[in-house]
Amino acid sequence: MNSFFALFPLLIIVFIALAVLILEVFLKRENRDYLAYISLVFLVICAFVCIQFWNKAYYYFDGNLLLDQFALFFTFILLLSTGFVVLLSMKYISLQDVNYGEFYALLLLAVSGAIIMVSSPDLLVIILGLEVLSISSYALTGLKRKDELSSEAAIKYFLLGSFATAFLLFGLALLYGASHSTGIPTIIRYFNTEADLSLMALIGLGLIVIGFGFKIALVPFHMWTPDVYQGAPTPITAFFSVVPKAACFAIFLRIFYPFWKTAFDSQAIFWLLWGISVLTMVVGNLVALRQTNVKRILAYSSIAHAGYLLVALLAQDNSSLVFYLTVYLFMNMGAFAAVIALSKKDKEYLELEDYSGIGFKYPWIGVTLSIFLLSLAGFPPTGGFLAKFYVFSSAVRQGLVPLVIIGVLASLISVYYYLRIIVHMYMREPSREVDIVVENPALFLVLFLCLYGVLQLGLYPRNILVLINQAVSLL
Amino acid sequence: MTEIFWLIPFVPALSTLILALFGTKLPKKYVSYQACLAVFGSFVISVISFLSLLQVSHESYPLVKNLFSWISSGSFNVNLSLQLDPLSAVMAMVVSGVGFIIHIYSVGYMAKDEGYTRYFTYLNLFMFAMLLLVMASNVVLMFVGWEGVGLCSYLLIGFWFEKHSAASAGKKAFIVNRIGDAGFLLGIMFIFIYIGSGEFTAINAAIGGGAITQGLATLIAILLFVGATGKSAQIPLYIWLPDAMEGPTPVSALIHAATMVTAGVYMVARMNLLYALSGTAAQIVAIVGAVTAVYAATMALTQNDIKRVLAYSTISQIGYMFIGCGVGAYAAGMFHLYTHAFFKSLLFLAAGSVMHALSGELNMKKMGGLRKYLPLTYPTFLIGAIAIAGIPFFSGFFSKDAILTAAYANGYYFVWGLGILGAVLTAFYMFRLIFLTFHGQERLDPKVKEHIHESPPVMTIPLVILAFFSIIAGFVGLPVVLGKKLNFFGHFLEPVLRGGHETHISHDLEWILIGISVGVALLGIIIAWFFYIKAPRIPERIRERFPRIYKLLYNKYYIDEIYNAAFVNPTVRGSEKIYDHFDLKVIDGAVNGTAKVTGFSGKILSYFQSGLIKDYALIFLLGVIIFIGYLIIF
Amino acid sequence: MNFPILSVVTFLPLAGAILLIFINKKKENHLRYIALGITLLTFIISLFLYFNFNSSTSDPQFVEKSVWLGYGIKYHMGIDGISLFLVLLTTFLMPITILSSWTYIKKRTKEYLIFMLMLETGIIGVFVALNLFLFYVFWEAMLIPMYFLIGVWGGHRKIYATIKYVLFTMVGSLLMLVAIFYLYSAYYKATGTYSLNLFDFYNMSLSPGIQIWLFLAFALAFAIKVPMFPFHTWLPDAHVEAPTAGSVILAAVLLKMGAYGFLRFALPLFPSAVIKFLPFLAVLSLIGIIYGGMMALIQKDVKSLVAYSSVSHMGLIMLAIFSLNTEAMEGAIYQMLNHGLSTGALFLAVGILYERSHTRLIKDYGGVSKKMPVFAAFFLIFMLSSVGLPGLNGFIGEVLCIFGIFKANKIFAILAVTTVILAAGYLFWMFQRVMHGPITNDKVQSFKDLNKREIAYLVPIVIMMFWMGIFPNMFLRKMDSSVTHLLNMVNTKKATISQTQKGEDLLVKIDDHALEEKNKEKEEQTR
Amino acid sequence: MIPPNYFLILSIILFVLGVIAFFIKKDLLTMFMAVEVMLNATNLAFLSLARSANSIDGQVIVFFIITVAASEAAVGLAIILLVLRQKKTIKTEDIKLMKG
Amino acid sequence: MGYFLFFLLAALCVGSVLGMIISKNQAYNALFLIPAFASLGGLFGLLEAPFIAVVQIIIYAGAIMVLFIFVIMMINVQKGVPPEKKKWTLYLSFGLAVVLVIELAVALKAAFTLPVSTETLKAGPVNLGRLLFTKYLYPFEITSILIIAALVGAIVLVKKKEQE
Repeated sequence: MNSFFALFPLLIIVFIALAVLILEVFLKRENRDYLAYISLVFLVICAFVCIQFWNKAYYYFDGNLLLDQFALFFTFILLLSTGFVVLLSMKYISLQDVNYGEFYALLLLAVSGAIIMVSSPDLLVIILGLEVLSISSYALTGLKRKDELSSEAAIKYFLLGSFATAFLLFGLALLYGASHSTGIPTIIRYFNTEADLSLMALIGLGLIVIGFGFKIALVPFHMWTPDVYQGAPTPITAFFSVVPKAACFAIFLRIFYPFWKTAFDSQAIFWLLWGISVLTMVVGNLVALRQTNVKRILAYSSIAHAGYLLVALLAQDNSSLVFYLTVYLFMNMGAFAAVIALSKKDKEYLELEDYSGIGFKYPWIGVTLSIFLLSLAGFPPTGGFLAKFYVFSSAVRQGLVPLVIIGVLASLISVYYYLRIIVHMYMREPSREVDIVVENPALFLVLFLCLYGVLQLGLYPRNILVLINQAVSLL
Repeated sequence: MTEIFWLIPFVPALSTLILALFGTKLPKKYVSYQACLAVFGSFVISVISFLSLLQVSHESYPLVKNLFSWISSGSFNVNLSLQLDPLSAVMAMVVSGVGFIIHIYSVGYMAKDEGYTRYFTYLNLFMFAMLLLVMASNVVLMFVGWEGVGLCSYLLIGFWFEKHSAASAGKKAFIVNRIGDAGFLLGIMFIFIYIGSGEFTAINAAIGGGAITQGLATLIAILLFVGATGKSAQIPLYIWLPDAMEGPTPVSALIHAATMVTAGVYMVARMNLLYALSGTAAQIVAIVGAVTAVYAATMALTQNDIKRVLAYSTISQIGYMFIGCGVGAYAAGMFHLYTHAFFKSLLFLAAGSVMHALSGELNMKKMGGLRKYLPLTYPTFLIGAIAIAGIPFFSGFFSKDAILTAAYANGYYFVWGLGILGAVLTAFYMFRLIFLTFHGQERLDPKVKEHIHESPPVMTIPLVILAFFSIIAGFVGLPVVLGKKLNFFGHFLEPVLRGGHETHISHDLEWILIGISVGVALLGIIIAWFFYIKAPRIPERIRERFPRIYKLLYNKYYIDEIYNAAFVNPTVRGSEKIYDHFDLKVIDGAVNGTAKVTGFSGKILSYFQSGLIKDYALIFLLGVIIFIGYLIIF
Repeated sequence: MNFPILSVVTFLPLAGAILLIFINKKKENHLRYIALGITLLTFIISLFLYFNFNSSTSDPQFVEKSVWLGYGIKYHMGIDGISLFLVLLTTFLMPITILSSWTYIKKRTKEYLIFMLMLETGIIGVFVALNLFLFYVFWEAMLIPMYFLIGVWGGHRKIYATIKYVLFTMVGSLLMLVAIFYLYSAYYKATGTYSLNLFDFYNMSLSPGIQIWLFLAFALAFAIKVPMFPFHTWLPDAHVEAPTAGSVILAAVLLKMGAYGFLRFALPLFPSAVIKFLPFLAVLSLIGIIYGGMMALIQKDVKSLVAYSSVSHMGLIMLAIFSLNTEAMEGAIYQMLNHGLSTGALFLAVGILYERSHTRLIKDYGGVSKKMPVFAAFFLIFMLSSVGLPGLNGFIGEVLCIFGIFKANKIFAILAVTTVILAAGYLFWMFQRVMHGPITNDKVQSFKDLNKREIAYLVPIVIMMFWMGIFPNMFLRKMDSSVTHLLNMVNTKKATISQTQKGEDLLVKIDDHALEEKNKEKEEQTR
Repeated sequence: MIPPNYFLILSIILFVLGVIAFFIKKDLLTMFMAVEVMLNATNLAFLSLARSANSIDGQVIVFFIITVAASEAAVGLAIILLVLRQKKTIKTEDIKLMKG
Repeated sequence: MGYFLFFLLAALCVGSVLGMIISKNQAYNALFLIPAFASLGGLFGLLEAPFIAVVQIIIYAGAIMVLFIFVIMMINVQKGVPPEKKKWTLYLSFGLAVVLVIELAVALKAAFTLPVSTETLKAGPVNLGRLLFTKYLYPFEITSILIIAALVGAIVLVKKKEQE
């Protein structure tokens, strides 16, 4: 297959983004749902195209594009989460006055950036992909133009994001200066063989980690997260909580998996990541305790989850990391779906107080949200438990017992705030009038798909594990 | 026919079961028939068993009936098995016989009570438990009966539970008994550990084979005796018995005079080899018995409540029984148990009859001169009093004399002395009771006087029967001085009570001792006559002269208060303190404190999330710098 | 055995719960009857376990084993003499609790029943799982329904109580999870294969230094669950706030999980650490006995009184377990069942009172016996069972426990016997204040005696109490070989460890073959 | 021929000046300018390192970075305008609705 | 000559950045940046990157800064915002900046000592173009996506509200 075909997955996404932009002009406001349908259809088509590339790990474009199973698996994850976000957005954008055709276009462009990231072994391309993702994200964050919170989130995200980008690029410069290349394999080889510039390269690597860590929201580079999550339109928040994280962790895997295997003494960066992982888990969960806004709670929870993912990275267990991400996709999307469900025209119910008594009033939302929260907290028999089980067990196998102990204690803290939401839903009498728009089939579809995913992954994830093992085997 | 004895406890058990399940739907008459018949059945079987036992040679004692293996785990094996030997045969007869009489009495006494069925259910249950205790062939099963009678005692004391005093008396009885039982249980544990079995035959064999040392024997014996002090109301655990008089009078007669409270004596007799081996334990038993005998008697001196006087007298009399056991004269102790069963239940029932007549009045100060109103009750009461006082030819005389003689003969002079002192006091307070109740001036409440009447035959006939036995029961165990063969009772029990030892003293000395005890009994009666008939002012004067002593005695040495202050209150207060200061503040505080600290650290951390872009960037930069710095330094 | 009976017993309630989801919530009686039917059916099926149980072997029976997730995570179930009765206890009590909440639960009946059924699945799962993963799944999953049961249908401080319960339990269980990971990885390192099979771990021998940590993690989880002093403070709160059925299940079954965990995991897996910590644990248990009793004495709330009495009783059970001899073990297991029945029954009794007057304070009662004689009789029997009156079940367990403790340590036994006194003290005092005396409260005046439904669910308990008190051998015999095997395992492993690994701080996997060789080597060396 | 390390030092100075400017300036616009300065410093570093590596790949990368900077500028200014429209201010300290 | 030019341009660059830091007026800020970027272009030229130098001047000093000024004109009202007054933040950031300088210097220390090749780079537009369309074709394509995203984002954020 030649290089042009290899561009297909990306091209489809970009093409449909542009098509959406154009079609928007011809569509009446009420018919904008069609844009969503079209996007969905092409996301599915894109996924099918990707399947064609499975088992054919080739480099294209001078090694700038790599469609191996790893990239494809992550592309599936990204497509799937985007699909969920599109479904979640359909009702939302008309209710919350974000009803622009550009919404879907930007969303698709953003995910195209993420796809670029995961399917390249070259840091330059990866960073360009990251920029595509970031720039679309900045715009998406500010899309609720009437909402002060939204624009505040956008400016915070933008300024801090470009600040971080500067560091990232500086890091790239250092790496480039040391290894004379931006390709990950070359850089790794460099670390393997030469050591005279190792400090420079190491710091370059460190700055790159920081740059990606910003997107992943690792403590202390996480400060933007809660505000942006709170201010952004909720489906976009859901998007943020999954897509950039998945993409950046894919990069981490690409960098670090070979990196751990090098002869180069990687202790320093290992312990740094160790410390960051601890900080992320602990700070994320501790601050979440004080939140009363559900989106902020989920924001901090997503910070904490980044910490657990980092544990998997440190445990050098790729498949469990990918599995965790997959589960995380379902449970987090599901949780956000439930949060989005609790809204009506120009009003979202986001305060914990609003959740009082919801569980019995809207049983399906209550039950599914509870299950997602329990999964996030790591209760069996949900996927969240199994994911944590894999991650922590391989970490113990690697001898990271203290880290795991901190991790489980942190997740103990998390149980409190997850349960607090459930407490509000089921154990408090309603204190405010909450009425929501219930006719939202797309959203319920997401809820049930996620529910299915969380339970399937918790009870019998063998097939997906086989896929994941294939995907990471070639790293 | 010899095997039939195992039915003895189970006849009342069956009756209990029927009454418990269907009692509320059965007519009252049927209930009373069934309850009485069940006990009568037991009595008949006991008699048959007794007779059959006489035909069996001594070597085959005890006859054991093994029903099934009850508990078996590792080295802890207990069978549900009963045994028949002279000791249990005598006890079974006494218990079921007296029990039967009291059942009949109860039919009259309780006739108008709401809880009629409940009463008989409990009473039958008691018979079952008591007979099980008596017939058990191992200590665990004995403990079952032991606890069972405790439960029934609780139930029956608190029979009128609407009354606070009754309810708390019941509770007190149970808890105090439990303290003793804990000791008993420990004793059982020691037995099982060192002997490996709880069967009495095995225990006796082990002792005979020298399997346990003297020290161990002492330990076990004392632990078991702790149980006995609880059940038999000896110092220091006697305190529940006076309060137990809150129960219906027949119950006091049956449980708290004739049968249950003597279980301790029975147990000691049952374990006679053990006590004999220990020596020390036996001495302790004797001393506790003796001290209790006098101590309880002193408290009886000043009480005005008929039943309380009788209760203290019971404590005192059981003390005598323990003296008997302690000094090695187990047969004498058992003999006193046997005679005491008759005269004490007689006294109680008669007291009940008085109460019945006086609409429930119990205070002697409000009686007097009842002789003429209660033509049947008075003589029977008098017989009982004479018996207990130890006037020759009445049953109490023989048994008490046997004990005191044995005490003297075995060298326990001090104990003997106390026994004599107790005898004086006993005679005194019994006749004080008689005189205050039946003689002298009438001090009756006029309202009570209107309704005064003698009890119905169903109550008086039992009195007569018991009075009869109180007179003649002693003749089965005549003093040795009259001829060794004449002590049928002792002779019969001999194969069981091998641990006893008799020191023979000269006939002269024995006559002297008998003389002394008769003398002091008479002395007591005379003093009582003098105080309460001849010169009724004297007690007043004494009271004025020695107010402290009187008060001390009247308030029962403040023992209840002391126990409360020394054990109950510290436990309760201490627990409250621990609960408030330790459980809630320290332990729970630590838990909540951890939660608070966690929350607080979250608060501090969230302070950094100030909302300002610059602060965010600053923390980012800080992170970068530390990150790079670490890489450089490392 | 082809029929997957354990799976059926475990998951039938869950299936029932799913069935209930599809039934209209307004048809409350339908829901109740279905739930009752399901639990009864489960009980009947579980009886099959009892009758087909082979008491001559210590191997797990009715084993089901199939691949599940790979990496040693298997679906592996089986029961032995230790778990058999705990399963039966659960299935026995479940219909009773459903009946007890027939009218007690007035709102959200459907959800309530669903959670009860889910809870049953979780509990049974814990007792039958032989794969550590499966075990942990059930162990944690069972928290969720309990969390809702307390949190939704509980009393005034329900939220505090339920969160405290969950977090408290999780502190321990998460650390235990880490320890499980450690075992898992140790096994992998020693053999190169993944396994979470309990029996594989039994055959693995860990160095004493590591055992200590692992044991501490396991012990903490179980100690909190039991609860042992000083981890008990969640218990009064949870018990007091839970609805009656919740308290019953909590006291009767959930507490047993901790003790079961010690028997099944902590003791046989880490024998050398056990020996090291034995005195410490025994002292804690002992403190629990006396402390629990003293606290129970002064509680003002009937439920928390019973809760503290649980602390005391469980202390005795734990002390017996730590005595490590047959009598004590069997006594402990037996006492677990007894405690399940008696404390469960006491909570039912308190629930019956609460349903009538909506107060749990002792001082609000008094003279109830007068109005409710039948109830009084039941209550009395429950109480007597709890204080260990001979003839009832409690006595057997108590006497065996004390005997076993006595065998191990006389001083402990002597102190433990105080439970006999304390139990009588707090229960009879409470009984006196609640049931006896004059009626002072108007509400009590209007009390009605038990109705048929209430009698129907109390009678089986009473029958069982007598049955177990009179024929304990029917139960004890089934435990014999399992208990013996367990003790052998602890003792022989203890021996082999001290033999082979003095001071070595290495992970060594010992199977019999390797052990033999090692011994041979040693023999040769000594020659 | 000027040694590339001169440029490197300059790039460090510029980068840090950018950082300082970011913290000193109080309006969003200038802060963003500061970020642009940082990006330019990065470019300088890239070029000098490319120079010492004697390869023109670095120049291509810089070309891309400039594109990135331009795109960021476009979106960034749009966002600043959005904020300005809503809040009528671009002072950073006025932007703290969300915190905690 | 080269050194002189370097120092001149460096001084100009640093000076104008400092000017931007000190100045209070937003318009001046932007204006200060133009010479800074332009001088950077010059420096790029010195580094034998003529094409990039031109691009720098056209895009940065030209297009981007014009955009900035355009925005400033739209802002219109601003009298200028005084620099940060929160002292501790200021000092802390200064301190951190100093540390950062040191750290980056340490990081690049190794690079300072690298041997410098004296060959001239063939960095003309042709060579660059060739690279751009061969080795860097893929990233080059991606920049197109980047620019689309930026355009769409910018437009959607600031366009007038749609008419219903």
